[in-house]
Amino acid sequence: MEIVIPPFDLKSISPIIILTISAMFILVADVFFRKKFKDSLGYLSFLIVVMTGMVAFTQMGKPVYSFSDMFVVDNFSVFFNLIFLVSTAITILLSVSYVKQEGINYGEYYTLILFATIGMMLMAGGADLLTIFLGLEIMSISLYVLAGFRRDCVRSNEASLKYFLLGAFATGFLLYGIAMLYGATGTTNIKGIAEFLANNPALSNPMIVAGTSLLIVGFGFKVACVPFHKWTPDVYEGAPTAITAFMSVGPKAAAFAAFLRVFLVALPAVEQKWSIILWVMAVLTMTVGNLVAIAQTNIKRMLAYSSIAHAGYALMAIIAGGDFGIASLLFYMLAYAFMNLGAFAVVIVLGRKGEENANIEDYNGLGYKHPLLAVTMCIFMFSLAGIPPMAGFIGKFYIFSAAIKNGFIILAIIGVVNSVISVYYYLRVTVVMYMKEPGREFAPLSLSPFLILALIVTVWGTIHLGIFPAKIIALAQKSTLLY
Amino acid sequence: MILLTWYLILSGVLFTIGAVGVLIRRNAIVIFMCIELMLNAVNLAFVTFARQLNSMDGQIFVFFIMTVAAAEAAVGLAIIIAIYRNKATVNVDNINLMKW
Amino acid sequence: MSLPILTIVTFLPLAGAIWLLFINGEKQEKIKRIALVIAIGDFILSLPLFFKFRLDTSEFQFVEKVSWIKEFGISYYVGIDGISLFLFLLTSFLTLICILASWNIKDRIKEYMIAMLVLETGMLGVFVSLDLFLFYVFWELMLIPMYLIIGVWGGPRRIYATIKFFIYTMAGSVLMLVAIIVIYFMNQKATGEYTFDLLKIYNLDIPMGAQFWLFLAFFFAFAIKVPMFPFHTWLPDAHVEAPTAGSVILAGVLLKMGTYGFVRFSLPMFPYASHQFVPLIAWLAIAGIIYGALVAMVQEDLKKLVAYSSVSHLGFVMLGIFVFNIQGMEGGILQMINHGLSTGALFLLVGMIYERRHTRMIADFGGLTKKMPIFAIFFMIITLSSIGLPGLNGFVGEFLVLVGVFKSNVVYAVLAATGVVLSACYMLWMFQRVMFNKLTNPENKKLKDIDKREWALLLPITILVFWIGIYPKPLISRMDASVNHLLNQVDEKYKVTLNRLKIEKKEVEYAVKEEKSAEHTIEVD
Amino acid sequence: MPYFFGCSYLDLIGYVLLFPLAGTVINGFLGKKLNKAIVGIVGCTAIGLSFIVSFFVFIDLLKLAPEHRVFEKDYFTWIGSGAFEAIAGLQVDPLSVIMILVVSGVGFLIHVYSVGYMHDDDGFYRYFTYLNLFTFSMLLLVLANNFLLMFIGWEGVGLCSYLLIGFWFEKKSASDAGMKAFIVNRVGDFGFILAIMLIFVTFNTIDFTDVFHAAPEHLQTGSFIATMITLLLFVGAVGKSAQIPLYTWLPDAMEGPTPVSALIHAATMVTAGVYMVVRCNVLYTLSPFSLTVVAVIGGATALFAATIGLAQNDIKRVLAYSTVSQIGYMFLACGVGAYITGIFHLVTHAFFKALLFLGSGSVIHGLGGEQDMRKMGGLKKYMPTTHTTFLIGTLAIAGIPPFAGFFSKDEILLDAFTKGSLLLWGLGAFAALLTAFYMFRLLFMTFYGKSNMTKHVEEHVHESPMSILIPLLVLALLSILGGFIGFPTASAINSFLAPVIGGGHHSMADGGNLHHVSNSLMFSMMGISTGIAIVGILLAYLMYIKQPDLPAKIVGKFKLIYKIIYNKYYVDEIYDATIVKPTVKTSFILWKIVDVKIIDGFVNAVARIVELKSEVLKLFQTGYVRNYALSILLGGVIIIVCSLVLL
Repeated sequence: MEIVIPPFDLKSISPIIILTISAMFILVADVFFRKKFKDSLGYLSFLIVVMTGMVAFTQMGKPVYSFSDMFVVDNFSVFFNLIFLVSTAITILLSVSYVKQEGINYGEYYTLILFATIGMMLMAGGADLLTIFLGLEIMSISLYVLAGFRRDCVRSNEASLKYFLLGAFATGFLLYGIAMLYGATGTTNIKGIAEFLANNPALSNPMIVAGTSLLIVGFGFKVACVPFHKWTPDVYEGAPTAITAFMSVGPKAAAFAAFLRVFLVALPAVEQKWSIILWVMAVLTMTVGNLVAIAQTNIKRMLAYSSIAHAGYALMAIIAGGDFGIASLLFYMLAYAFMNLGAFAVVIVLGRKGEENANIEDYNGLGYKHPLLAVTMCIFMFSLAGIPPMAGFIGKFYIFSAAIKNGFIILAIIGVVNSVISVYYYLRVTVVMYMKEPGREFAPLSLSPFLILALIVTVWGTIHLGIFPAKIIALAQKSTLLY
Repeated sequence: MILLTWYLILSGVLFTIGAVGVLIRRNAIVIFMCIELMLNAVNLAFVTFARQLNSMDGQIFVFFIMTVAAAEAAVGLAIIIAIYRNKATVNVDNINLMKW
Repeated sequence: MSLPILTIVTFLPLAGAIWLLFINGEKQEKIKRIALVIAIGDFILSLPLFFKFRLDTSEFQFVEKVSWIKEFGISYYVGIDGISLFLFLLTSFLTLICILASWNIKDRIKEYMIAMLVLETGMLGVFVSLDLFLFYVFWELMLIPMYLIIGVWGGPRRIYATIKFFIYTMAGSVLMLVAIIVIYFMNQKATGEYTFDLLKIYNLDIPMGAQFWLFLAFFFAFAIKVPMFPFHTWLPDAHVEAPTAGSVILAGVLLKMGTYGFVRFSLPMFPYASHQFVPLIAWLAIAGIIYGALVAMVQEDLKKLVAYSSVSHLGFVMLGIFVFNIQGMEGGILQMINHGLSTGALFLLVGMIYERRHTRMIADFGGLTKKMPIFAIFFMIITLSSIGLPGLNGFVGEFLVLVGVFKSNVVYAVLAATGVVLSACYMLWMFQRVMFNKLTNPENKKLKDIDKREWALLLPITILVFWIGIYPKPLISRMDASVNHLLNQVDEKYKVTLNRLKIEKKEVEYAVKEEKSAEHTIEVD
Repeated sequence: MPYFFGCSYLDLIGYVLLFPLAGTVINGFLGKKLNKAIVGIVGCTAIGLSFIVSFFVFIDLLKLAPEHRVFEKDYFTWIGSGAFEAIAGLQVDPLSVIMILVVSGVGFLIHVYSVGYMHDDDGFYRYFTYLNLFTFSMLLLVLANNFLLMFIGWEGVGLCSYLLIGFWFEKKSASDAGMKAFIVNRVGDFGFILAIMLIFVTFNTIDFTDVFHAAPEHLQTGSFIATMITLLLFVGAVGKSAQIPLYTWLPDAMEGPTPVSALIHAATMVTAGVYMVVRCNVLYTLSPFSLTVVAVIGGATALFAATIGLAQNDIKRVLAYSTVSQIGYMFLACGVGAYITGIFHLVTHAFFKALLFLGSGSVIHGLGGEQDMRKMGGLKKYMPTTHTTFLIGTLAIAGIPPFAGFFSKDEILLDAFTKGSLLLWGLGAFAALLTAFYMFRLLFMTFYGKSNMTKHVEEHVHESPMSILIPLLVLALLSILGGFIGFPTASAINSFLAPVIGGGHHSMADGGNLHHVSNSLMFSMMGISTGIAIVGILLAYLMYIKQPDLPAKIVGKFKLIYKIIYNKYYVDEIYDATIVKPTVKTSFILWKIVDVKIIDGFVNAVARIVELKSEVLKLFQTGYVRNYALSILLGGVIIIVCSLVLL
């Protein structure tokens, strides 16, 4: 007998390959670069990401399976890849000057970011629980390290420790869930599971139900929804700001990608159970996130809670499901990437070595010291609050529409009420910037051309998606077919 | 012949022990060990299922899990060392600068 | 209509704002001039709408339609009819006045003017948009500059006031958003077309139960904006803290959005629910009329007094709108404009003495007429117009509303008419305490009478006050077609629903009879 | 016959309004710059011209056949909304012509008088602006051809009276009085406006002619609608014409300059109510009940005000109360259906009351602003002309033949007796007695007896200048002759006004209202009323000339009654305690408690609750890894349990 090597098509994973190779190259190159040239690593990785983005974009079109149905390239994953790459690129832009200023200017930094990105792409494209698990781990492990990258800073250490322990803990649940599904269905392949459940009783099978619940725990942890959200504020606060920005966008999106694929493709049979659970979780997540954010004084922490709240909105999309739901999630994630990264960019611009100036009071009177920066911050805040004509509004509108279309009107109402609550703390930032007198002198801004570029890109994205979203929406609607 | 169910029960017990351990121990390393225990419980489950369904997927999965666990161990220990450097403790209850 | 006049008028201020962004904030004079020029230009450009407006059709005029977000069937769809025309003009007019009125603002003039112009775009947009989504966008957009104007250039408690204003309004409008989306999908189910096009949605026949909830959602959004008793408490705070121009815009235009919303959206989309809600709304409106007047009477702060008087006046408007007859409706619309003019002018006047004395407490004044005779004359005229003296604008609207109400329900009319007496009480009492009696307070001895700029502010308004009071025909005649059409539309749809109700009832009875007969037969054999 | 550019003078009716308006505008805008002489001339000519025009209009109207004496001229549609239409149009008919003649005529005299009287006031131009504006509004009121336009004039005169009462706005009492006048009038207008709406809803028009044509077909006599309309209209009349219960503003209105009191608060504005009732006589005739109400209110007011007049010491206030009481007479007349008599009395009253006020003004002027009669006396020798004219006026109002007041008042009493009831007649007669008494009391206290003036005043007291005296003389003349337009009975005024009564289409219904009264009764009536008057005069003579200490004695006897009367039955105080104060108190409660505490309190409470929740919830974020792990585990367990068991 001869061994049949299943066909595998490298083209389908070309972005991943590019990233992997270049990541390793940077890792090596780092050794040979002298300290003052380290920036070039940043530039390099930025270029790589952009390039990868182009390659990834070309993959739009009909779906391609490879590696014996372990990995799939469909518009859905491609769209998500673009989100990841956008957020990675912007993160790199934010980092270049930031790492210098924080004195953590090592090559691994970029390598790890790139690896994390690879992980995300695997998650988005994973057609098999195994692939998804791998991607998730690759991403997480890089993030554990990145969170603690400011080695000399206790908070940074604490952040990474907490993230690590809890992350691993949650992974345990995820895996146990996978195991149960495997046990019940005999396969870890998403389509396989779907087919099996289509032909066999699903709801009556406790193992499947329990497995599903455990998956919810695993993914719920990654997307930070209540009650698995508690790591978020601490980690976001402790981690280097650039990484916080990254974590709040890329990994969250990746987790959602996997979450959505697994639940809508593999487990539709169990929907009537998980949709109720997710319904409750979404409500809790939105409400807790928004409520607690009000009481925050540290802007990073506040944004952490706001990201929890946004996870809640995004969950609505999964619950709603259907083309509308999926497309809305895609759009929302992109919009969220722009506005959230932008907000963090402003935080970084105001930050100093040692003192991060991350207390909201530190923004008093910013509007008159640095009008342009303040305007930018306002744009992001209003966008996050979901006020037209910003991207955030269209995103929220899209998700609520999805929820309503599929009959979750109560959920939508809770959602909008929540966004009113959220207005309160987003406004507070604008209030202190414009309506309070400067408490103390502002140190000169640490504006590098890269940061400026980052700000421009994010502002452009936020406004453009707000005013001319048509193209992106069209793209998102083209990317709703899951395989 | 021992029923496969027993293996499953065992893995469940292991998992629980691990989880409880995470909750009750204070030493970061021990907590991490407990997590490893949980992962191994998962492995056991996978193997059992693989056996039951006599398919390879489960066992392959186990390999991956072990690898990942190793990687995690490396990173985790590094992190714990880093924190020990700064705080001279690995007691997670003393590590709560950031709260609320 | 080849020239996209509405778009130009609507977005010219925005363009001006962007222009201002790039001008050095030090050059205050220049900035002010530019802003003024923009406002004047905008107003002049908006005048053709009035003269070119066709009286013979109820169709929307100067319509422009461009697909905006095709995927959702959202289009940039604007146009005006006799209902929005005057609010549109009023907005461009008052913004011009406000920019002139803000001439003495010293700090952050640049940001101020930018906010003003953006605000204008937002407000104009609300009145012209014929696409629910577009409408909502403008509706929310206009919150931001207003929020800044109150919060940055306002009085001591400005932050509290502005946040209250923002969140209160927002809280109302998000429910409306949900309602809009629901309607959107209902329409899609009915026609298979995804669209926010208002005119298409007008034809949608919404089941009664749904109408109830949808109406309620819209009601909160609009009632808070109006503001109707008891949703009014944000208004006094906002008015007291806002800078003069802010108050003028707030009273002159923003409040009208609520009432306008009722006319443009609630009535034609939910005729049945509207009729069902008449008692509630009428009583709230009447409560507002009387309550607002009484509370205004005992205010010690001029701005608060005017604020509460607004609550009272808008009660009239609401009443007029919800009696579903032409006098009431036209009176209501006219009253929106009148209130915009007279209350706006009142805030201007209060602002003028505030600039001179830095107090708004009635007790600090008295006998000003001696020092500022011209001011006194204007103040008197505006006061009289706001208490609805025949021959001035206030009367025409108020009377038409009352006639309309009287036709549909005498009790409402009688109660509302008491507002006429009360308004005289609080306004004249205030006037006496401020302008008459001996000039005792030494502070007031050195007051200067109004200067040229202030003349320029008050004269146009006064002229309009007389014009509308003596010859309102040009306004009313432009409303006729649209209002008639609106009322018929509402009426027909209402009848349709009623008929359906009857039919259903019949069917039920029929079914019951069937059962009965069936039982009977059973008994038989 | 003289024609003006070939068109009949009736077409020029607009000018009657135009001239005063022009005067207002000129004085209003330029008055500050112009010097007083010009301002005065402008003011007077404006009214003078409009009087001349009115006169020619009157002539032209006479040329027409009695039943065709209605001329309407529409200018433009003022308000038109759906079926509702209010035309800006004027209507000339006997009634309005008489009114405009009186208004512009008396108005002109008073303008002339004012030039002298107000000469030293620095608000001179302001004064004439207001006065012209008033004349305009008053003329509009009487010329309007529909209810709403009439309402403009109605409120316009109210506004002017507000402005003129508060003319010396630095005096708190003055501005208070002005405000009181306006607000009380508003209460009346409240009724009026409702009436207009009811009329519109009933007849679907508010045009006089149409309404009065339609009324008899539409409504049968005594129908509820008719009663409602007329009563509501009457509420308006009561407010404007200061009848019970809304009369309190008129005495206070005396705070204004005396010529104003003469023109607005005696001759013209306050009689607008009577004019309106007569104008709507068709409607009133349809509702006997309302007529009774009108009559009773009128009679009661006549007596009530007269009693108050007994004990007042302020010369103008006495006249004010007499005005209230005289208007009472007019309503009494209307109430018994003798509309023409009402108008007749309105006219004569305009003459002699204007005369009296102007006379008192001359006195006050001479005494340098003194109004208290107790500080006067013996002025006869100082200001003879004033005295003579004043005497004539007093005789006229007291109803001594052949002065104007006699005829009209006598006719009213007669009608009250024949068409009304003995009670009404009694009211009127007794009021007449009192009138005669207190008017002569006034006369004696002012011009006769020994002087109670302070030395200082006594030195400066002087006869008034010509510009003041001439109007006095003219009015005196009118007060003497004015009565003869109503005498002998079935007289000029009756036949002239007849078409107006009963909408004109069943003419002469009321016209020769005295034919069926036997002459004997008529003359005996005359005798009685004259007798009553003389008794009153003698009483006054007895008490204030013969034994000046008598009044004190009487007062001593009836302390309580005197106190009550002296304090005008405490009506003001009662209103204040029952209406004004409670309203203000409630408003305060509404503001401080309902608005701030309850409604706003609720709003803020919501916000506070949210913040509180947030403070509490954030405490769950303990910072201990193990708690976090616990929450994950619990979350997981709960989910599993739920999904397995509950769902």
